[in-house]
Order: sequence, then structure tokens, then C-alpha cells
Amino acid sequence: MRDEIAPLLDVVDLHTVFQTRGGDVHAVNSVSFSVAPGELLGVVGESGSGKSVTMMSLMGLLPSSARVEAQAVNFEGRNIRDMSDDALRVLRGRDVGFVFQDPMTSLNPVFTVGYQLTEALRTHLGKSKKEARARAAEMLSLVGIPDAKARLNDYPHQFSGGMRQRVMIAMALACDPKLLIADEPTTALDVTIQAQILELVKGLRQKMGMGIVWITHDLGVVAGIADRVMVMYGGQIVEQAPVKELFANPQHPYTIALLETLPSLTGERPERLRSIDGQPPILGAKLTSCPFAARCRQVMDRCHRENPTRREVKAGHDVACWWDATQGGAA
Amino acid sequence: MSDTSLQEMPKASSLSRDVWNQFRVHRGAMAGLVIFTLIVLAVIFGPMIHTVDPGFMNIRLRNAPPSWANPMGTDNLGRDIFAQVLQGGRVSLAVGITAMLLALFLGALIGVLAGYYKRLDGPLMRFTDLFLALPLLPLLLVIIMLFRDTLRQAFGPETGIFFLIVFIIGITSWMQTARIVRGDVLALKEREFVLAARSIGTPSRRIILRHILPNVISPIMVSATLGVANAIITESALSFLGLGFPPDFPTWGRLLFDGKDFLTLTPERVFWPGLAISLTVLSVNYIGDGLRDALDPHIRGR
Amino acid sequence: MLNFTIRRLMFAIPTLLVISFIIFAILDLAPGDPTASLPMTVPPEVRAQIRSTLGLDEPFIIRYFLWLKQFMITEPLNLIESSFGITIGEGDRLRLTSWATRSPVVDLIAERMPQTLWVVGMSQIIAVLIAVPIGVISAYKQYSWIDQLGTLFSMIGFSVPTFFTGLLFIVIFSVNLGWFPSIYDTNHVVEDWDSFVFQIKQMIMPTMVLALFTAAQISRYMRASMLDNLNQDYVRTARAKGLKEQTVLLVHVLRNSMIPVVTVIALNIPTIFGGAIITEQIFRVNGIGQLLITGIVGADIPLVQTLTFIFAALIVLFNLIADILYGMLDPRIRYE
Amino acid sequence: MRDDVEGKPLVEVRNLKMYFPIYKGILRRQVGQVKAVDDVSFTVHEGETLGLVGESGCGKSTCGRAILRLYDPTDGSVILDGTDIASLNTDDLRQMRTDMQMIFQDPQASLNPKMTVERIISEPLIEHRKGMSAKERSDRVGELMDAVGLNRTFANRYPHEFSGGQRQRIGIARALALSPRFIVCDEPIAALDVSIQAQVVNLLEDLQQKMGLTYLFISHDLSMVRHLATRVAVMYLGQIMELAPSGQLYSDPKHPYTKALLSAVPEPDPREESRRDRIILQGDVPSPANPPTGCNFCTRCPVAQPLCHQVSPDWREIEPGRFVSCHFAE
Amino acid sequence: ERASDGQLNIIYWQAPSLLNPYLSGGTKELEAASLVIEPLARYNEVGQMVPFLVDEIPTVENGGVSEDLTTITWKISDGITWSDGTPLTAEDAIFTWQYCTHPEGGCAQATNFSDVESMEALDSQTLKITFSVPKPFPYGPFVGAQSPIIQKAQFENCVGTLAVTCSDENFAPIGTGPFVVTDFKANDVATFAANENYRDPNKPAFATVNFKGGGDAASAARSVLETGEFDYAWNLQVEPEILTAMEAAGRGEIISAFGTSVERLMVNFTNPDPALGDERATVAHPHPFLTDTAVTRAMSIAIDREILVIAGYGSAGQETCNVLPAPAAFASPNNEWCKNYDPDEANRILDEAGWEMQSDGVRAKDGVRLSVLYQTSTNSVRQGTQALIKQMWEAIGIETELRNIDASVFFGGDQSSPDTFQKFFADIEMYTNNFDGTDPEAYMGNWTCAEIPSPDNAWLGMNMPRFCSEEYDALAAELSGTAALEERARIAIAMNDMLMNAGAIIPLIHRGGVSARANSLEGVLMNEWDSELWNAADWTRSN
Ligand SMILES: Nc1ncnc2c1ncn2[C@@H]1O[C@H](COP(=O)(O)OP(=O)(O)OP(=O)(O)O)[C@@H](O)[C@H]1O
Ligand SMILES: Nc1ncnc2c1ncn2[C@@H]1O[C@H](COP(=O)(O)OP(=O)(O)OP(=O)(O)O)[C@@H](O)[C@H]1O
Ligand SMILES: [Mg+2]
Ligand SMILES: [Mg+2]
Ligand code: NI
Repeated sequence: MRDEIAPLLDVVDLHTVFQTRGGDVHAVNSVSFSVAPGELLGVVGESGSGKSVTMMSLMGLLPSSARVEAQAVNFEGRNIRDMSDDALRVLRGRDVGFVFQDPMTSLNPVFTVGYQLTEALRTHLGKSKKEARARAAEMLSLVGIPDAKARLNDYPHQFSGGMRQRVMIAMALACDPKLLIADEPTTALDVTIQAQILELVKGLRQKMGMGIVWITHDLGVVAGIADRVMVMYGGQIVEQAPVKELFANPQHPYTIALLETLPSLTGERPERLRSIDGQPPILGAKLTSCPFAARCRQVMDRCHRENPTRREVKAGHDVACWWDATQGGAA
Repeated sequence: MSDTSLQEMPKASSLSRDVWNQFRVHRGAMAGLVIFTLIVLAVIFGPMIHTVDPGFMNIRLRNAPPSWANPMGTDNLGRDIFAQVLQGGRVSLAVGITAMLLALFLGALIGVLAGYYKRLDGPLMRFTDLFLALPLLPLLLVIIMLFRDTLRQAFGPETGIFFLIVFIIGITSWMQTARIVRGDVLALKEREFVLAARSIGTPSRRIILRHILPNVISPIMVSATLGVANAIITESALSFLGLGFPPDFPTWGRLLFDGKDFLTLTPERVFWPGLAISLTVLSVNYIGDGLRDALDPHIRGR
Repeated sequence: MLNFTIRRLMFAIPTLLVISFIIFAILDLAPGDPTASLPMTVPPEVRAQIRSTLGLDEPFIIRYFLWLKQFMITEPLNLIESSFGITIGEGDRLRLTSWATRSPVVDLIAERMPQTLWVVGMSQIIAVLIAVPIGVISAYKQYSWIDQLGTLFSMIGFSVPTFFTGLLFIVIFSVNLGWFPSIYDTNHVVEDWDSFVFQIKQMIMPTMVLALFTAAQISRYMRASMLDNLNQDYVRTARAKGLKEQTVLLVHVLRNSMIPVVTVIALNIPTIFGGAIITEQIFRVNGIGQLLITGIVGADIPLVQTLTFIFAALIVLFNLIADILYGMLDPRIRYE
Repeated sequence: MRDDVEGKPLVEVRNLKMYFPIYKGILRRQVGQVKAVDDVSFTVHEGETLGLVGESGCGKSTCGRAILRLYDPTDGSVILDGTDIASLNTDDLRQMRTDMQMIFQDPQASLNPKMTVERIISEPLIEHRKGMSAKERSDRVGELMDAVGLNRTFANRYPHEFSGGQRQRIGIARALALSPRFIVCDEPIAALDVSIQAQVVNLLEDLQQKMGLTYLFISHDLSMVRHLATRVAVMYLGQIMELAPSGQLYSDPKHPYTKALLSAVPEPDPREESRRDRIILQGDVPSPANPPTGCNFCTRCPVAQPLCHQVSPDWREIEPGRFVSCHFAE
Repeated sequence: ERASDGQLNIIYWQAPSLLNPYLSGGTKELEAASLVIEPLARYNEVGQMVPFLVDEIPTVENGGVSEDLTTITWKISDGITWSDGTPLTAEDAIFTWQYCTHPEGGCAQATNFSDVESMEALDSQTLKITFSVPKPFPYGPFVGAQSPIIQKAQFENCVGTLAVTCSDENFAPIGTGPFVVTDFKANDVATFAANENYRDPNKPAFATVNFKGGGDAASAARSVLETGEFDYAWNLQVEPEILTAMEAAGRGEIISAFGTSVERLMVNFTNPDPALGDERATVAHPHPFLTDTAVTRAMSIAIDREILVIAGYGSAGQETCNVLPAPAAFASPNNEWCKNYDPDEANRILDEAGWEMQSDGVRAKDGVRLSVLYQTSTNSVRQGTQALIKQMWEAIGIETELRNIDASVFFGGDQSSPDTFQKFFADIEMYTNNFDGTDPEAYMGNWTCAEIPSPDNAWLGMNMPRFCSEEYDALAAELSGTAALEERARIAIAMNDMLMNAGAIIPLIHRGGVSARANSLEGVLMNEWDSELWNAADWTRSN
């Protein structure tokens, strides 16, 4: 890899296929990426582009109808694919923390927040009940919940959405993971609450220094916190670049279109919003063409025949597209 | 925007065809349907092939083991069991299905009304409690006493009793359905599409028919399955108490009941009616499963 | 919650009054006569006289209010007196008496309670113990052979009436194998190990017959409820925490799935008190169910009225308890 | 109203209150109210889009629903074209429904999963256009599907077979079926993907131009509202904090809440982002059942003064067409 | 030797509800109580009176009965004590009479004391009963299981309306019999122990008795014959082949005895058509065809009674053509024709009487179809019989519709129910009746005109066929004034024959009681004239 530091997570050629009654769904196709320690990788893409499935494939959280294949998924140099179920389980709880999209349904409604927070601590760190509770209270106050100790005995429904998301974050961070995977953690929240959480994560990252994968489809959020951004479409990574580079110099027509669709709070008010017409691809079979071809403004013959491979535009910026944005023609 | 050249509106595809297509791929449901159809065909056409009169008693040939003439043997009065099972199936199936339909209708009606109209909820649920609490047997005696002769005159002894039994079973077994449906309706009524219908100006009556009912079909389906079994068994209990069909009128439940004391003597007497009931219930259950899936567009599309 | 409970209890009073009236009226209308079981040699005049001494000549309304007074006031007072050994007002109130046995109905019921609670209660417990694992496994392994087997079991359990299973059990286990007694000894007292073993032996068959039937139903509910919960997001969260699959299933999912099932079970409890009429009859576990059936057959109206009313009251009460349980088990629901 | 930028007023909302009673105790006595909408007044002009923004739970939907009389308002009046909707009887209300419609937030939840697209779109026609033959109705459905950019061949499909954007189009087609004049759009894009949001917003704009529709556009996406709305009202805890023409509100917010809200919106531009200083509001929104005394925003307001905790500010017009509810805005 | 044979297990599938036969005259209560309380004399297994608490039976010959047949004097044996040790006196018997005849007591056995004018204790052991009319058969009071003596000391405070408040007494009467009650659970189980003060010091052989009730007849039989859990099971009305199969297990045997029970068809002489409203089934409207003796005669000979016996009764049933089949002296020999199953003859009779076969297989005359509604109480043997008879009748062109009614309704006198056997809203009904003891006077009196049930007498009355004949009524009056046994038999036979010839009753089966006893139980003498447990004191266990 390009990075000097050994990557925390290194994924090579990941494929995930769902077997459903209606046939196979190729949800993730040949995805490779890596996350360095302390790095925040933003993952963007429209709904159904395979963001969540990619992350869940890594940690074995998918239902049994999913088949995951990968050349290698290395976590700190160890290949997860070779691990036993138990080892993976331990990794999941201790070294990798997950925060899920919907804080309303991701907490078990019938257990107290305290119970849910201490569960992982007791399983993985073997802490006693008391220790675990102390740590849980500590975590809760860390994520900014006042009166944390008392609130351990509350049930999830007694928390507001933003607080619940904080509980989720506290839960994910409880065992001091090396990697945090956050799957659209703020999508369901209000802007003011979202701002609170983003501030919180920024702070925590500095304090704890872990690698973070932040999934979202809000480019604004990415712009605010990510170091590097990965754009997904149709189960593939179509572009990957440091955040400033990506916004300044997008290469893939999809990235460009995505940036254009967004209305802005400042500046000119366009008469019409640009939109990406058409439908996302149906992932029924292995891709033999560019998944974006049908909606692409720069589509070429080749796009329909061959699925582009990733090419490097600049150091740390690569794109999977036959069209070359800098030259305005085929690459 | 994509060009909106004028395409033809497609012919409204028939719902039944969609449902059938989905139903067909459900293996259990198909198996259930085949077995159920076989049972129905057997009880309808069986007596035409196996022409022995189910009521004919040949006392010299009592408790006979199965033979060519009596494939399931004979009972203690020398009646052919096979013929009785076939004949009894007609009644049992008819009672089971109609009583189930009646119970379902009542249960769904009361459940929907209670769930949808907040005002009716309390009274209707207490009404349900009342029915749950009513002593069944004395109630039956009262109903029989009040209506039997009128019905007998109007429809003849067998049809009259048929109506009565269906009515009795129906009105005493709707309560579970009502409770379940009410719960679902309460949740459903908060869904936005109901609000959408109101914003259009659809009156409550049609909201219920168009939006609520089709969405509670799945719990209703489950009740239906259990309802058939329940009705068949209840009918046998009624017959035994002398509240059912005339005593020489076979039904599956009754055959099972009458045969139980002969368990060691002529086991086929209880085996066949028992098997018939179980198979019916089982096949209806699988058909119900399949129908529920097939009626759900989510699954259908997949 | 407390308010909700009190309010529902208050609503229960008029409901029960209406129910009591309807029950009374139906039983009164129902044909059947306490003298029907007398031999035919007893001439009609004597029968008529017996009827009049039973108070059958009084007008309906008077009998209703008398019954209501006896049931609502006299019997509770007697209960208080006998349990605290005190006397309130006049000692000899006219108690609610059964026509057939000429003894207080409440005593009869109290005498029957232990058997019913033992056998029917135990069967419900066993039913739950059978049904929950079946439901859990069939849901976890949906559409596997084990699931299909579970379905088969529950459908057969539901479609074969208890009068038949009971008899089958007797023929197999009492007649052929001689393992268990076919008749329940209600006088049996457990005082040492042997008598305990006997008690277990005589309970096995009736308990199992009932348990199979009930388990068949509960396992269906359990399965459906498990299926609902297995797809919830919090299950994924639990897995992401690195919990063992077992913990995920048996702690997180089961706890949630039990909520609706527990209410179903609660609603089933009145049947425990109501007894299992047919099963009690088959094995002669002379409990409440058997009492009810003798009452009905012998047209012992005060007995039947009282029993059905108690039964009705239990149904109303357990409906309420089911609601409250729901609120207690599910912290999201708080009745106001 | 003096602000006659666009045209004559179509909908006038006057002192609208929507309280949900809270019952408690053994006798179910009413012990309080959820003041979901608490004394709200504004006007929607013919042909304009009035944006209504605010955090979750602040009463936006309730307001929209009360205006359409999907809830019976506790107090106040809603005058649509001279008729007070708030006090109509059921039958007249049904007639009025052809003039006012609603588009819902969750395209999945607002479509009956057991009905085909055709049946969904034709439902209002069945209810209100009794004279229509089946053929005419089917043609009309076709037109509507064309109008919202749905392929006519999809008519027999079920909602779950569509993408979110397409589903929302179905909802829009249903709302348009009776050619209404006023549509309440209750967060029509909140559940949609970014790339699809733009499609729907464009569609709404096109339709407005073509049919002269008037929108009340409820959203919490401030950038979308900026794009779409002529004027914007900012709601907080059942009350409108600020109402201003869109341009002015975004460039020069007067109310501290508006300011905080605007600053919280992330900008899709890393350079811009790193330069902004956010106003991070502390704490959560108070319960509408128990709003603070004084100004509703005082508990979270970064510039709150003692006065704010005592006296609730008036709804005042500080500049022509700009209304604020704050003691210290000028 | 007393109490040396352990426990005796008895199962009655109907459980006794109390042990005071005066408050509930059901057979199950009578029999359970007979272990404890006793009459002065009982009937033995062949229907003869045997002294129990007396030394001899009073007769006119030995001077115990007065010449004018109005008094009878009983002399209680010496040394008879209650189980509490106090002596049995004539006062107890007098108290029993007062107890039962108290107008508010609701006594079920009041008929046993009918016409008793007074009772007096001549001395503590001598009881003189005076009747208001001459009693040719003065053995109603204190003879047989129906009128045992209860203890005055125990029941003194339970007379009249107080009777119901005495549940302790009603559940555990003190008696002179071989056993005393130790525990009683109503409708469930009673336990007894050997009576320490029983008059015969060597009896009873059993130390305790477990008297269990409930369930059904087949399973009661199973518990004696197959599982061996019980020693004695009562009244096994089960299809005979089931019993035979159970008996094959070798643990016990079926025993039966005949009394006076006859399973019979009652023929409705009045029209039950519902269209008649209030006058339905009253003498105002004769039946359209059942009054035709040709029809009833044909119906009778078209029934193959032998088959009925085989299918439903086995050794516990005999074909009979008399409604009064026993005691032997009272049985008519004149009606044997009915045993001769002859459908051809039946067809001939009907043809001759003008009932012509129609195309639908049903006979009719003048538009009246031979179509009958045939009702009985619910019971599997009865339903079998019903089905068989239906087939036999349909073979001769009589259309038959069957109906079964719950016994508590059918035999209950509920005014509001249309289904009671007294209202008889059907054409034919079937049930069993018998009489207590050996004297048929009251029984034969059932078919007098006065006994016809109708709305006027609230449907009370036992003359179900609504048979009415002056001649018959005259014979009934004559019977009640005749003392000589042969003469009484002649009159009774004449009355029986009259009913047969009129076709009012079609007797089917002379039914015996069927019980089962375990092989190890000895001394059982099956008795249909008294309690089956009449000689339980003599029962022993063999090893
Ligand atoms: N259990 C499943 N079975 C079948 N297909 C699935 C399953 N889960 C996901 N998919 C499919 O995989 C694809 C990728 O889904 P994924 O959830 O990763 O999208 P996403 O990028 O996370 O979208 P969103 O932004 O909506 O969360 C989609 O086409 C989806 O339909
Ligand atoms: N039927 C109701 N009964 C009681 N309270 C209600 C009811 N409907 C809404 N509320 C309350 O009214 C307040 C405003 O709700 P509303 O749905 O209008 O908010 P909103 O601004 O639309 O929020 P969102 O952005 O989440 O849609 C909330 O506190 C809500 O709990
Ligand atoms: Mg996702
Ligand atoms: Mg809303
Ligand atoms: Ni276009």
C-alpha cells in the first residue's frame, strides 16, 4: 500500500453475494481498501451501493444467505478470513466497534442501557459487574450524557434519539477498539444533534486515536470530518481520494454528479437542481459493464462492454472509470 | 427527465393470477392443496365409487377387519367404516369450513371495529370478554331449545341442524381472532397510508375495506387454519352431547368419538377418521401459509 | 401503571355484573332439571316438591339477587370469618348451596382446587417447557427439517382431541405396559419419597395429554414471535458486540420474543382454574372441570352458575393481568 | 398581509393551536396537554412555496395536518380561499379535500403495500369523481403517471417494487389526481437518497410551474428549503421563531435558533467546513407537554438573558415581511 | 375375620353427590349409602325379602300384619347398635319417617311412605306402622335400599328447610351397616372403614373401602378387568364385545342380574305436530297413524330383538314382549308373538291395513305418510339400537328420523324445554323403566288416564303413550284392593296384555344390571332388586 504506516485494516478483493428467492444479488464486487491507524475514512454512495454490506461482510454480521469471498482481509496483519468463529467474535467485540444507522431500533428495548453497555466489557475484558458498570458510566459521560451513573438503569426508550446514538457510540468504544465502523450514525438525527455528535467524534478521535470508517451519504458530513473518502456505486469503489482532493478535483462522473446535486446554504441559488436520472443498477449478476453506464453523462461504448478497473490519478487518488475528467475524454 | 412518450396503460393484471403464481412455488402449500383437494374429491365423489350405504348395518359382519368389500373394516353395528368416513367427511368439512368462515367474519368485524374506532374499543373488548366467559354448554342448550324446531321446519332436520351447528361454533370461536385483529388494526391505523387515505377524503368505511382489512389478512389466515380444526372437533363434541346431528349421521369427529372405546378391538375405526382430521388440518395449515405468503406482495415480488 | 390497573379493575365491576346477569339468565333459560337424575320410580309429585324446596319456584329476578348477595357478600364474609376466626354480624347466613350435594358450593370448589392446580397447572408449565424450545429452534432454523417437524407436531397436537390421546395413553401405558395408574387417586397424600413417586406417576398421563395440546399452540406463537425478533436491528448490534450466538439468541432475542407469548400464556391461565373438562373426566382427576361437568349434567344450577361466574371473573382478571404483564415486560409500554 | 410579493393569500392560518390532551389518573382526567402547535399564524400566497423547518418533534407535521384538518385543531382558524376549514362539517370537508392535498414523508409507509400503483393513484378519483368510467379513470392515471415521470407500464406493480424516488412520485401523483391548488408536502424528501432528492424536488418545481400549485413545504433539510422555498418559517417547540423571505433568512438570520440551525448544517466543501465556526446547541429539546416559561428556546439559547426565562416574546414584524419571536432580535 | 382383607376398591362411574338417600334418590347415592345405613329388611338376589335389622319379616300369617292390612309391626333384633355405639330404636325409624315426610324437606323417597298414617314405638324395639288405607303390600317403609333408617340423634336438627344446611351429616351419616364413613368428597370419592360396632363380629372382611366415582362406563370396566386397579365396577352399559375383549385379560369377570328393567319404545297416541301449538301432543289430537294397532304391531314384529341384544346388551339383555317382565309370577306368557321377527308378516299387516308402499319407499294412506321421529337420551348403546331399529323399520316402509337428547334434559321435567320425555314431542321414544322391590302396583298404575301428562298438569304424569282406557283404570283400582298374590298377578298380567294389544308400548329388551368384579373378590351376589352392595359385609378377598 501507499501508506508508510502499516494499515490497520486491509481489504483485498472482497465479494459478497446474497442468495435470495429471486436469484443472486451481487452486493459487493471486488472491493479493496485499507484504513490506517488513526485515519478517518469516509464512505459515501447512494442507498443500496453496498456500503453497509461491505462493512458487515468484514466482520461476519450478515445473515446466512450471504456468501463472502475475499483474497484477504487483514486486521493488523492477521487475516480475518482464516480466523475461527470464536476468534472473529472476540475481534468483533474488542478490536472493532460498530455503530449502526438507526439508534431507535439498534438497542434492545427490554434491557437497560447499563446492561447493554457492560455486556461486551464482561465478555471480552472479563470485568466484574462493578468494574464494568464503572467503566460504562465513564463511557457514558465521555460521550456527553449528563448524570451517567443514574442513567445506566434507564431503558433505551427513555433516551432521545441523539442520546441513544451516543449510547451506541459509547457501547462501540467501551472496549477501546482499534477500529470503529460507524454506519450512517447521524442520518436519522436532526442537524443540531448531528452537529453535537460530529463534534463528539472529532474529540474522541483525538483522545483515543483509533481508525474510523464513517459511512454516510451526506457529503457535507464527509467534508467536515473525513481524512480520506471512498465513493461507492453498484457494489464497487468508483473513486478514492483524500477529502480535499476529492471535493476539489472529482474524477468519476458519478462523484461529479453527486456533488452537483447538492443545494447549498450559501452562494447562488440555481434555477434547477442537477439530478442523476435513472435507476441504480440491479445487481443480479456479475458486472460485465460499468454499473454507472446507464446513468452516465460521459458514457462511451466501452463502458457497456467492460467494467473499468481502478487507475491512479494522483498519489492517493484513484478512480474506476474509462473517462478521464482532466482530459475530458477516454483515459 | 426521461421522455414520457405515451405508453399504453397495461391491462390490469389479475390479482388472482399473481397470487396463484406465487402460491405455486410454495412447496408446502402445493402439497397441502393437493392433499386437501384429494380429500375433498374423495368425500364428494368417493361415495359414487364406493357405493356401500354408510348407514347400512349388517349385524352378522360386525367389527370385521378390513377386506375388499369393507376397505377399512366395519363397526360394531356392521356398518362400513370407509363409507362412513367418506360420508362423514362431507359434513365435517362443510361444518369446519363454514363455521370457520363465520367465526372469521365475526372476529374480523369486531376486531376491526374495536381497533379502528376508539370509542367502540372498550365496549367491544368487554363484549369479547363476555363471550370468552360464557358457559358454552348451557348456552348451546338454550340455543338448541330456542331454534331447533324452527330450523327443522324451515330446512329439514339435517340442513336445519347444520345451520345451527355452524352458527353455534361460529359465535363461540371468534374471540381469539378478534383480539389479534384488533391489536394489528391498532398498529395499522397509525400507519401513514391510512392518513393518506383520509387526506383524500375516503370515508372510514372504505378505509377499513380498502386499507385495513387487506393488511390484517395474515393473522386472519392463521386463525382460519386453527378454526377449521377447532370446528371439526367441536362438532364432534356437540354430536356426542346430543346437540349435533342425528345420531345415525356420521361425521369425522363423531366417528372418532364413537370408535374410541373400540381402540383395541378395531383400531382402524379410530385411525382413519383421526388421520382424516389431522390431514385436513395439516393441509389447511400449509395452504394458509402459502396463501399468506402469496397475498403479501413483498414476498410475491421476490 | 397503578392507575391503569385500578381503572381497569373499576371497569371490571360493571362488566362482571353484566356477565353475571347474562350467565345467570342463560343457565336459567337452559333446559335441564335437578331431578332428572333421580330414578324413574320417583313420581312427578315428589319431583315437583323437591324442586320447590330447592327454591326453583321463586321468580327469576329474586333468585338472581339472592344469588348475587350470597356470592358477593355472604361467601366473602364467611371466608374472612373462617380464615381469621372472627365473627361478623350474625353467624348463620344462608350460604350458596349446591342442589346435588346440599353443601356449600364454595367448599366444593375449595376441595377440588388442589387437584386441578396440580395437574392442570403442571401441564401448563410442562407445555411451556416443551413449547419454548420447539418455537425457538424452529424459528432459528426456519424451514429446516426440525422446523417442519415442529409444525407437524403442533398441528397433530392441535387436531387430535384430548379424549383420544388420553385413551391412547391409558391403553398403552396403563393396560399394556402397566406403568401408570389410569385413575387418579384424589385422596393420595405425599408424605415420603414413595408416595411422591406415586404422585408423579399418577400425574404423568393427564399432565402430558394436556401439555401436548397446549404446547402445540404455544410453540406456534413462540415461533412467529421469534421470527419477528430475529430480524431486528438490535440482534445485529448484539452480534457486533461479539456476544456468543447462544447469548444473542437466548438472552436478547428470547427475552423480546417472550413478551407476546407470556400474555398468551397468561390468557390461558383461567383454563387452569377452569380445569380441563375432558382430561379430568378421562383420568378421574376430579377437579374443577369435572365438578363443572357433573354440575351441568345434574343441572346443579347454583354450582354451575358460581363456577362459570368465577371462571368469567378469572378471564376478565387475567385479561387485565396479561395487559399489565405486557407493560411490565416491555419497558416501552407504560399504561397511563 | 403586507408581504404581497407573490400574489393574493390562498391559505391564512390564524392563531392555530393543536393541543393533544394528556389523560392521567384513575378517572382519566385531563392533566395536561402536548402543545404540539401553539399559537401559530402565517399566510401562504397563491403560487408560492412556504418552507417550514425545524427539528424533529417541533410540530411541523402536526401543523401541516391541522391545516388540512386531518386533526381537529384545538383553536384558531385555517382559511382556504375564504372558507374556514377548521369549522367545516364532514361532508363539506370532503368536498374541500379536492382543493388541498398532502404528500407524506415516508413514501413506503404512506402507500398501502397491498395495492397496485394504479389502485393507489385512482383512489381519490374513485372517491371524488363518481361519474368517471373505468376507462377514463385509467387514462387519467396514465396522465398522472406521465406527469410525475413514472413509466405507465408500472401501473400494475406494488409499491415495494419501486425505488424510494419512484415511490414518492406515486405519492405525488396521488396528491395531484384531483388537481388541488394547495399541497402540504410533509418532508417529502427526507427518506430519500441525495441523488433522488434532487429528482423529486425538480419534479415538485416543474409541477408548480405547470399547474400553479401552492406548497407548504415541510422539511428539516435547510439547504433544500433554501432552494425551493419563497419564504421560510422556522419552528421550534410548537411555535414559529422566525419567518422571512428565503434569501434574507439564510443570509441574515435574526433569531438565535435560526442562527444555530444554519450553522449546524454541514457544507459539502472541506475548505468551507474547516473555516466555519459552529454554534453547538447544548441539551435536548424540552418536552412540548411541559414547555419552559418565557421564551420556548431559552433553555438552549446561547444568548439567553434573564428576561427570556420570564416573558415569552411577541411575534413581531421587525422588517417588512420579516417576523421574529425574540426579545433581542433587531 | 373383621378388617383382615385390606382395602376394597369400588368404582362407580357416576360419583355420589352425598350419602343421604333421602335428599338425592339417585342410584349412585343409594348404593354408596347402603354400605352405611340399612333398612329393616332387604331384597336378596332373587327378589325375596330377607330380614336385616329384624329377626323376621312381618306377615299376616305371623301376625305382623293386621288382617285388615292397615298396620304392620316390626320387631328390631336385639343388640343392634349404631356405629357410634348407641342402640338402634324404633324412635329412629319414626324420626326417619318424619324426616322424609316433612313438607319442606324435599325428600326424594316420599313415595315409600305414602299412605302411612302414623308410626308408633310400642317399645324401644317395636315399631308399629299404621296406613290410612288397606295395604296389600305393606313393605314400602324401611324395606329395600330406598328407605334405610337414619339416626335421630344425628339428624334431629336437620329437618325440613334445615336439611340442606347439614352437609356434614349428609356427607357422613351414622349407620348400622358394615362400614362407617371416614371421608367424603362430593362427586368424587368416599372412603369407609369397617364398623367397629357391626352386629356380626367377624364382618366385614375389609378394613377400608375406597369408593371412587367419575369417568365413563368403559373406563370403569377397564380399571377392573384390564388394569386391576379396582375390585368392583358398577353399571357397565358398554357394547358387549368391548366387555368381552376386556374380560379376556383375565383379571376379572362380568356379572349380571335381572330385575324389572325393560328398555321399551313408547308410542305416542297423540299428535306431536308443532303446528298444533299449545295442543301439541295432547289428547285433543290423536296421532294420525300410531293409534292404528296394525301399524304398531307391524313395527313391533319388524324389530329383530335378537340383533338388538347382540349389538347392545349381550348376556345382560333378553328379548321381551312385556312391559312387566318380572317377577316370574307377574310375567305374561301371552305376547310371545313379538319375539318372532318377521318383516314379511309386518309388510302383510300393513298392506292389509291399507298402508301402501309409495315410490319413495315409504308407506302412506290417504296422504298420511308413515314417517316417525324417534327420540331417546344420549348414550352410545341407545344410539346403536336406534340405528338398527331405523333400518328395520325403513325395510317395511316406515321412514324414521332419529334424535338424541341429553339425559339431563330428556329426563328433567323442565317446563320450558320441548325435549322432555314427558312432553313427548316426537312419535316414538325409548327409555328404560323399572320398579323398586317386587310389587308392580304403582308401576302398572302409570298408564291410567289420570297419569297422562298435559299442559294442565304441567306435563307431570308417567303415561307417556297417553293411553287411556276405562277398562284399564278399573283393573288398576282392583289391583290396589287385592291382597292375594296369585290374584294380583292375574290382574297385573291382564293390564300388561292390554297395553301390548293396544300397541301403546313396544317392549324391546329385559335389561339386567352389568357389573364387573375382580377375580380376587369373593362373595358378590349381584342383586337387581336392592343395592348391588347389599351384602358387602360378606365380601372377602381370596388370595
Ligand atoms: N439480506 C440481504 N439479502 C439480499 N440482498 C441484500 C441483503 N442486504 C442487502 N442486500 C442488497 O445489497 C445491496 C447493498 O446494500 P447495502 O445495505 O450495503 O446498501 P447501503 O449502501 O448501505 O445503502 P443505505 O445507504 O440505504 O444503507 C442492496 O442492493 C441490497 O438490496
Ligand atoms: N396524536 C398525538 N398525540 C399526542 N401527541 C402527539 C400526537 N402527534 C404528535 N404529537 C406530539 O406533538 C409533537 C409534534 O409532533 P410532530 O409530528 O408534529 O413533529 P414534527 O415536527 O413533524 O417532527 P418530525 O420531524 O419528526 O416529523 C411531538 O412532541 C409529538 O410527540
Ligand atoms: Mg446501509
Ligand atoms: Mg413530521
Ligand atoms: Ni427527463
